[in-house]
Parts: sequence; structure tokens; C-alpha cells
Amino acid sequence: MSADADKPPIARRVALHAGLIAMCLAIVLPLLWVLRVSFVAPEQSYSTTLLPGFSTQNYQALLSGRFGRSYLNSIVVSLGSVLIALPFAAMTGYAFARFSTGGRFARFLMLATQMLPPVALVLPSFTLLKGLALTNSLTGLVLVYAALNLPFLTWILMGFFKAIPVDLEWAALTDGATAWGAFWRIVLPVSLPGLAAAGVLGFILSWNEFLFALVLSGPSTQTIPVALAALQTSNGVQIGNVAAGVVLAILPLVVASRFIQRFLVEGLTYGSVK
Amino acid sequence: MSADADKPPIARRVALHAGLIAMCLAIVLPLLWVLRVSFVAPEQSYSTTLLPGFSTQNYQALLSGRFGRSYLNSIVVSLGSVLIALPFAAMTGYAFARFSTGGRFARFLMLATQMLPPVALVLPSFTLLKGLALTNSLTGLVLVYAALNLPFLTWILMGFFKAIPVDLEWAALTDGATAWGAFWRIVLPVSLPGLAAAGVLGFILSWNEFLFALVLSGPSTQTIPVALAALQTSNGVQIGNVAAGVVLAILPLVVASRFIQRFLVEGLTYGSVK
Amino acid sequence: MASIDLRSVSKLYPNGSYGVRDVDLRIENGEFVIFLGPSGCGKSTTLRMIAGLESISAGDLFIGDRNMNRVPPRDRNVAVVFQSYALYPHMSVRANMGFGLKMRGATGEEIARKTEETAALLGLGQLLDRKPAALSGGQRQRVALGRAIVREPDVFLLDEPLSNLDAQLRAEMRLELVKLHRRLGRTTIHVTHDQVEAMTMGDRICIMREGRLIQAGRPLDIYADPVNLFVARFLASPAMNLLPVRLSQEAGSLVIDGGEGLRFTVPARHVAAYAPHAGTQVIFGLRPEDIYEAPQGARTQPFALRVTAVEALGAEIILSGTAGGGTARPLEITARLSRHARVQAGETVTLHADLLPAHLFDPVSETAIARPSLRGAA
Amino acid sequence: MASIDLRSVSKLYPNGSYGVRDVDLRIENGEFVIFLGPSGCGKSTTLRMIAGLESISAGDLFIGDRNMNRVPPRDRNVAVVFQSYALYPHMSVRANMGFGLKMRGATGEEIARKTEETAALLGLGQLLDRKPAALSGGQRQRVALGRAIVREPDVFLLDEPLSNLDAQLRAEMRLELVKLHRRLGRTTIHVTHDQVEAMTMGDRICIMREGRLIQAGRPLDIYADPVNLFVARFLASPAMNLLPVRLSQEAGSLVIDGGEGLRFTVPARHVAAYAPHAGTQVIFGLRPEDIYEAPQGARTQPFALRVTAVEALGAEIILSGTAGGGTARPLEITARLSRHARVQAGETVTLHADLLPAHLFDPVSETAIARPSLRGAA
Repeated sequence: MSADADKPPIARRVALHAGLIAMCLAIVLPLLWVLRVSFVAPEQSYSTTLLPGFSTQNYQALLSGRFGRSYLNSIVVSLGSVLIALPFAAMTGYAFARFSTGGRFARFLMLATQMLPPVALVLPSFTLLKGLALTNSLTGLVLVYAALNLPFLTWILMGFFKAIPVDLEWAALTDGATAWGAFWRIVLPVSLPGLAAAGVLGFILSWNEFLFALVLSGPSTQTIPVALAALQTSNGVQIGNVAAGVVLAILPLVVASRFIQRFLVEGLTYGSVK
Repeated sequence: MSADADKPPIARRVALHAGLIAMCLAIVLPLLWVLRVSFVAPEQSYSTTLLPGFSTQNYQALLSGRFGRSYLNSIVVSLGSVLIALPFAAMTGYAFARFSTGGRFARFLMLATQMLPPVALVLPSFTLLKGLALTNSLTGLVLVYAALNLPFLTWILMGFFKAIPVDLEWAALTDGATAWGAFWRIVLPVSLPGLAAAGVLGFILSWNEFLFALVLSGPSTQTIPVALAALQTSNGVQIGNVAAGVVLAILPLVVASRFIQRFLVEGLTYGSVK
Repeated sequence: MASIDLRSVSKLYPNGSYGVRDVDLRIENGEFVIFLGPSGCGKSTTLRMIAGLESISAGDLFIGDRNMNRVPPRDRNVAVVFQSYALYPHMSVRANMGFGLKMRGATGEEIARKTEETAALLGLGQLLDRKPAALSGGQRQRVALGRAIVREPDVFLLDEPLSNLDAQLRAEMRLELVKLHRRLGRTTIHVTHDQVEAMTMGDRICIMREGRLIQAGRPLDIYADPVNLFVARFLASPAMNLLPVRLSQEAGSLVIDGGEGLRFTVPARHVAAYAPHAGTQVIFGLRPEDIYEAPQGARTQPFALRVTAVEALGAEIILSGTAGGGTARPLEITARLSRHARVQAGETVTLHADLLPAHLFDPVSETAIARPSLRGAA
Repeated sequence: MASIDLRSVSKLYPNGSYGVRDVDLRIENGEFVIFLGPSGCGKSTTLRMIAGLESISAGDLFIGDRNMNRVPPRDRNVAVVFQSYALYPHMSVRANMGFGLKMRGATGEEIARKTEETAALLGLGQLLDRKPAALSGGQRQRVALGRAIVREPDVFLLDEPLSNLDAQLRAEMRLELVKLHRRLGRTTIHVTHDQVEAMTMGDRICIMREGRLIQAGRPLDIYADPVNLFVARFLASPAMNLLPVRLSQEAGSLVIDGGEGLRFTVPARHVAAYAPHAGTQVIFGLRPEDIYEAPQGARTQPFALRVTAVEALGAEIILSGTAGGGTARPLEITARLSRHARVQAGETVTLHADLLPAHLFDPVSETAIARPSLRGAA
């Protein structure tokens, strides 16, 4: 008798895997097509040959235009907003997790802010930034994104802090640390995976955000989603440029998420019944 | 000695609470202002009187126009997409949680789809729907939103299912249930809070979605976020109408979230270190 | 000097319930005290109040001569060993043990020296550079202990430190903790729900229940003279037999009547104490090990037991059966016999009870009826 | 007929490690068998393979005369009581107990009748309409048991069902489970890591370690004749003393030499069996209760113990000390004396060991050196 006696019959397994592979291709092929289009000359975008010739023409055209600037803008805005929001989120999340500050109502309020339609928030944001003369500025976008990220990051970090046993902090307190010392020397290092996961998620949210970027940025401060949208509408869809733009837009996400894949998959459990 | 000896001195407490109340007002006042503007006649929107007179004029104007139709569209689209996505999400989430189907890679792939910039997905969606003659149709929007919701709902439900002890299913299996029977009679009823929370979150995501709605809907199929945006740009900002629109847009979210507040706050813990 | 003085200390929760209520206790410098009780009895809360990890709602706490009510934990010079060990997972064993010294501003050299010394004392020398995750349960327990010892605190507070170890390791660590206490001579409070730990480790046991201190005293004193039914039931396994009987005056002697032939005469030594209760219902408390298979001279009195179950543990035999009853249902009695006893379930055997160490309890107040203790005399 | 037959059953995990390896065991119809072992020894995995909740990687499982390898759990007619109880939280006690009958297509009337009967049997009559969340731990345990009983399965599989109860309730339920088994007469497997449960509840103990079945037999047989050091160490607390000694032939008698005066003569009855090992190092296994304070006639031989710790448990005294040694460090010996013994730590006392039940083990293979058992003879 084989070592594992409970595999289904071979015919069923072949059929099963054939079906699964077909479904995987349905998901993966479009992505591969985008990759292909981005690396062939624009005039051959729609050619039926599989790879009519490798060319970085699309990327060159794209980066020589405004897209390069947009790329930099996106990095500054996404990184900046996370760096501003994360420390506040960590402290608020810790207060919620350990001291139940504000009780259930405060947590609900924080969650509720996430439920407002972004469209309803764009106009007030615009008015606020205009009053501060921060429209069309990266600073303005950074601040708005930090504000948008704050409740989400707080929520995620609250979960991580809750999972840290209070005994650890008690041990630090009796070992001679102050409350702040226990947070800084014990809680923060222990929750580094959570901070990293939260940071990357915040980065991705900011990186992908379209609506606020559209309304609050000007030509010199536009971010990648806005630039991508512009490519798709300005003078007809330049499919080669768009494909290159999409590849570039996804690139840092792939890098970042592979890097923290472990923390994301292991560490992020949205739901748990009690 | 009083029953609780460790309250801070009274002066500090007064100062602390005064500060906190000021901050709460900063958050709550704008919302109250929107509520006020929505209920006064449009010509008094900017008046300095606190309540210059109650009027439902804004609401009447709004609902007699296209907004009423948009409201219905939003309800159909949000509800429809959740109802389609939820059963699939439940089954996929259960497979991920209990049988580790696809392993870590499948879960990561699912998470990765959440990281693609929506802007990059809009054009392909449009092309797909056009091929199926489903642009400008509610059916098309429902399908797209269901697809967008699916990975997110799967992720949340996976967390809920993971938290259900496998013993429960084992007990059902030895009690005479089939695997499907155990899922249907035991796992699903036990995870009802999770299903409710996931459903409401999916509803809110669809309700608030702007970009896809903008691109994929026509005049007769526009949803609330698009309608709200139109109010803010078409013929100058009609502040009274916008305020009424915002209040109406938020209304179902308030109702839905109060209803499941307990499940959301208790049940949703995003992060946990192992 | 690190005596600990609790003066009607209470812990009141915001919801109005008491975690600890009016605890009065003085622990002398160098004493090893056990807090024993079922879960939720307030023993851990009391420990945490002494450590400063929970606030004191009412009453006063002195360590040495200093009122500690408002002193933060770091200034109390106490060390806590937690049930979960609470090792800092991102630090090596060395850094874990040195953390307290570092926080108190010790020099690097001093930290290194003391850490090495303590590690050697506990046999942790080889493990100093490991992370806690790479240690076994027993090793983690030792590191937690080492982290407490290295700081040379005035007071050790141990919160069920042995409950996560398996039976064998627990027995070893029990002895080791006692030796360590003898060697260091520091005031120690050990919280546990394990009767064996309580009986064997401490100078004194403090039994708590529902936030109150029920009885405090030397282990064998409490074992011999429990103040009430709770203590009588809680301190041993199998627990004391507690039988509802009638106490009556018959022909000049005081008789314990369990009905249907279950009758014992109160020993002369206790007659004076128990005589005032003649004619009332009482609870008769008899430990399983005070029942013998053979008569032990004049000390014991015979009775018949209908055996319902025989549990042969190898080293001894636990016998369950019924006897007496009469008006109510038959009384369930457990006896602890030597492993050489030959008894079968279903038989009726004659056993011999030693009445001298037995107790009578008031069935309403559940407290023991006072009688002269045997402990001083023995 | 529901005998259970395991024929070289193995569980191989995808990572290549064995959960259970080549277990051969026949359990007769109506037998009460205990699976005992430390956590991770494969006892629960074996139970789940019998229930059909884990697949069998190799070997065959028969229940009655039927090969069950590929039969789903619902068609095996077994009932499992889980450590977590696994009550369906959204159903009342009544629905929980009736679920199995309902799944098997019983009529509503039949379900109601059997549920009521079983509830009455277990004293759950008052609780039938409660949800599990509204029950105490002991009540949940009973409901889980009731849910298993009501279906009248051929086989009961109990996976550490008592481990979440407190000591007192555990002792009660132990007796009750035994009575229940006697009454229902169904084949029962009880998984536990508790030696007391193992010794007292079953007809037979199966001791497992690292996926293998080490020893199976009647409790007192295994206690008297452990096959190896693991079993000797595992089955009691305090564990058997295991002392490295030298076995030598001296002046016509076989001598166990622990160095520095710790010398025993092998009883005549065992000389024939042990003589071939004369002149080698062996492990001498002596149970703590085979050491007495006073000589027991010719059975016992005296030795001197330097007492290092005295643990007075009230009902008995556990003595730790050292003796012998010589070439290596002194040997640590634990003795279990009656509570009347008067010993102080620091003293050297003369104790008396009964060599007849003692064992010798091979220090390399760790197995017991075969000798005639006392069990049949006694």
C-alpha cells in the first residue's frame, strides 16, 4: 500500500488539474500580454506574433515625458504620508489596544470615518488645502494621504498590539522601565512585523489613490494613477505607453509585497470570532 | 480613602477633558454643519444664524432630479454585487482556511490583486464589458463590483473560518453529517457574524466606489458617488443640494454600521502576531 | 528589610465588583508565602497590586517601612516571574537577563558579570546567546527566574511559574525554587492553585476565595485544622470526606450518628469542645488517609463500607463507597489505603477510622467547630 | 460486535515525518482502553484515524469485521468526545444532543424521547433549553458526553475529555465514566496524558511514544513490569528511582553496587534472571513507595539516605536525598513515606528498600532486563 492511501483516482486528478491550469491562465495571460506590449515597439502592439522584437521604446517615451516626474511624485507622496501617519497610528493603536482609550465608541468612530464616501470628502479637502495655499503641492497631498491613512493604520496596529501579551510590558515595568520605555523598548520591537505590514499597506493605498490626486494635484504634482488616466484619454489610447505605465506602476508594489509577503499572509487575519 | 485611589488630580482632569472636548468638536462640527445646510433653504446656506428655518427643499429638489434614480442604482449595484460575491467568497475562504487550498501562494495572489492600482484595471474592465455589451448597464457594474469584492471578502471570511475550531466540524462529521452538511449546518451558522460583517463591508466598498462607476456607467445608471461629483461640478457647487446628497449618501452606511457595530468592533482584528 | 504589609487592601473594578476585598496580611522579611486558591479568587490580583501593576482601590501597602500605594513598579525593587514567563522575544537570553540591570543604570561590565554568575547558578551558561523561541519550556522557565534573580530584588513575586511545565519538571523545579529561596533569603510570594506546591514550598499558606483571605498559616497547621468547609475541601486530593451527621449525647458519651449503623464515639479529648453542639446536625470531616484497613490500636473505630469503586494507583489504592445514610441517601466515603490492601468493588468491608484528627463543621456557617488542635501537642 | 483492529497502521505527514508508526493493536468488543503518552506521541492522531477524521497512510483499520480505511466518519458509528467539547454554539443542549439522531434520519418523536432519556441519565434535564455558552465547564462536559451516548454508537472515542475540569470534578467524572462504561458496555478508547486516569479507568493501557506503541497491558501489570525506562519514568509521580549501578557476583550472591556503601543483594527469586548480567553497568529501578521507614521483615534491605528535602503533603511525606555515588556523583533517591514519619532535611536516615518488586534496565537499549513477574504469583 502506498504511503498515502487517500489520493483520488488518477483520471479525476488530471481533469481537476487541467481545469485549474486553464483558470490560472485566464488570470495570468492578460498580465503577460501587458508585459509583452510594454516591451515591443508601439506599431507592433497589436501584431499577432508572440514576440515581434524586444524594445524599450515605450519606456523611453514615457519616462522622457511627464511620467518620470509623476513617478517621483508618487514615491514622495506615498512614503511621506506613511512616515507621518505611522507614528501617530502606532501611538493611537497602542492606546486603543492597551488602555481601551475612548472605549468601543472611539473605535467605532474611527472605523466609521473609513465608511464615508471619498467623493464627499474631496471637496472639503480641496477647500481646506486652498485656505492653506497647499493645492497643487506635494505637501498638501502628503498631508491629506496621511489623514486618510491614519484610521486604517491605527486599526491594523491596534490588532497587532492587542496580540502582544500584557505580561511583556509588566515584566519591563518591574524590570525598571517607564511606561514609555516599555512601549519603546519592548512593544515596538516586538511589533515590527506589524509596523512593516501596516507601512506597506499604507504605501499601497496612497500609491493607488486616484480621486484625491486628481482633484488636489496640478500638472507638476500629478501622481501615477492620474498620469495613467491621462495616458488613456488625452490623445487616444497609446496602448504601448499605457502598458509600460502599468508595468512601472505595479513594479514597486511587487517588490514591496514580496518583501513582506510573509508578514502579510501570516500576520493579517481580518476576522476572528471573539 | 476613596474607593478608587488612583485618579489624577482634579485640575489635570478638567484640563484634559476640555482639550478632548475641543478636539471632538473639531471633528463633529463640520458634520453638523453639513446636516444643518441640508435642512435649510438654499439661499440661507451661508447665513450666520444657527438654524434659519427648517426646510426639506434641498431634498425635494434632489430627489425630483436624477439623484433619486442614482440612489436606487447604488442600492441595486451594492446589494447585488455583495449577494453574488458572498457565497463564492464564503466557499473560497473556507477552502483557504480549512484545507490550505493553493497554499501560501494562492493567498498571496489573492492579496496581490488588491494591490493593483484601480486605474490600471478600469480600461480592461471597460473593454471586457463593451465586448459583452454591458457598459452603461447595472448588470455590468454589479459583475465588476462582485469581482472587485471577491478577494477582499474571501480574505475576511478566511479569518473568520480560521477562528472556528476544527473540532466543531469533526463533531458534526462523526455525528453523521457530510462535509457539505458540516459546512452548511455548523460552520455557516457559527460564522454568521463574520458573514454579516463581510457583507456590510462589501456593501460599503461598492456604495462608495467612484472610479469604475464613473467610467462604466451612463446617465441612467450612475451611482451616488458619480451623482455627488456631478453636483459639485455641473453648474457651480449647489451647496444645499450637495449637503443633502452627502447626508443621503451616508444614511444607509450609518444604519448598516450601527446594526453590525458589535460584530465589526468585536470581530474584526486585522493583525495578530502568529 | 523587605517585609510586606497589606492593610485592608481592596481592588474594586469599575463595574462595581471586588477583585480583592479587605485583605490584611503581614509577610516577614525573608518569608516564603504561598497564595492558594481557585482561579478568580484574587490571588494574582493581590500579587499584581504588590508589584504595582494594578492600582490599589482602598487600603495601604507597605514594603519595608514605605507606603507603596503610589510608587511605580520600577521603584519598588520587586521582581515578578509570570506564568507565561514573559521573556522579551526579540532579545537573547543574555539581554533578557541584563535588561533590568541596564534599566537601573548598571555598567556594561557589571551587567556582564552578574548575568554570567546567575546563568551559571541556574545552569544557563550554554544558552546565553539564544533567543527565547529556541528554548524549551523548562529552559524558558529558568531564564525567567534568572531575569528575576540577577537584579537582586527585595521581593520575589511568582505568579504560577510552574503551571506550564510537565509533572516531572514541575516536581524538580519545586525543590529547586525552595533551595533557591533558602540560599537567597529574599521575601517571596508564590501564587498557585496546586495543593502540592502549596503544601511543600512555603513557610505559610494564604488561602483565598472570592477576593477574601480565608486562612493563613503553616501548611501542616492548615491541613490539620481547616477553618471552614472550603479549606477542608480544597487543600487535598482526594478531598476530606464531609458527611452530614447528627451529634448526640448517649449514655455519657458523645456520638456521631450517620444513620444505619455508621456510628462513632467522639474521642474524650474533644468531648468538652463538641458537647455544646449535642443534638444538632453537623458536618463530620474525615480525611481519606485517616481510614485504615486494619485497626490501629485504640485510636480507631470500625465501620462498614459498601465499596463501589476501587482505584488502584500502583502506589496506593483509593476506595470509594457508601456507608450509613438512614434518613437521607447513603453517605459517600473515600478512603486511601496502602497498595497491599485487597478489596473488590461490590464487597462490603470493615474499615477503621481514626477520629482524633477529624473535625466537625457547622452546616450553616460552614465554619469548623473550635476544638483543641493536635498540632501543638503532637 | 465492535472490536477494533489496527494492523500496522501509520500516519505519514506530507513533510515526511511520522505521526503514528506501525501500530498493531486489537481492542475487544466492550473493552475500555486507555491511550497514554506525552503530548505529540500520536495518541490523539490514532484516535482520529479510528474516527475517520484523519486518513490512514498505511496499514488497515477494522471495526468489527469491516475494513474502515476508506469509510467516512458518518458511516463508522463511532462517537467522539473532544477535549474542547466541541458543542455547537448556536444550538440548544437539546439540539446538540439530537443532532446526530437527526442526521441519521430519526423521527422527531424518537429524537425527543432519546434526548430526554439521556439527559435524565446524566442529570441534564434542567439544562435542555440552554445554549452551551450558558453552561459551566462541568455541564458542557456532560452535554458532550450526552451527545455521544444518545446515538448509541458502537465505539466511544474520548480525547482527553477531563483535562479542562478542575481536580475535584475530574475525580468525580473519572468514576462516572467508568460506571457509564460498565452500564453501556460499549468499546471505549480514552486518550489521556494523566497517569491517574490511566491507572484507574481502563481495562488496558496502551503507552505511546513518538508515534509508536511502546507497551500495552493491564494497568497494574504495566506498573509492576515496565518494559523500558520511558514507561518506568512516565507511569507514576513521583517517578521510579532510576540509579546507575554496577551488578557484580560476590561470594555466591548477586550484588547491586551503587558505590559508597549503597549495596543491595538481588533477591534469590531474581538471581537466575539477572546473573548473566553480572559485571556490567545497569540501571536499578526502585519505586519510591518500595522504600520504608522501618524494616518489613526479611523483604527489605537497609541503606543510608542523606536527606536534602522533605515535602510533607499532609497525607504522606515525599523525601528527597542522596546516597551512594562513589565513582560518579551521589545518586538522587526519592522515597514515599507515611505521614507519621519524622525526618528533617539535613539528617542522614536509615531506610529500608524492598528489592523484590525492583527492576534492572539495560543502560544502552533502555529496556528492562527480563525477570519473572511477581504479578501472576502474588
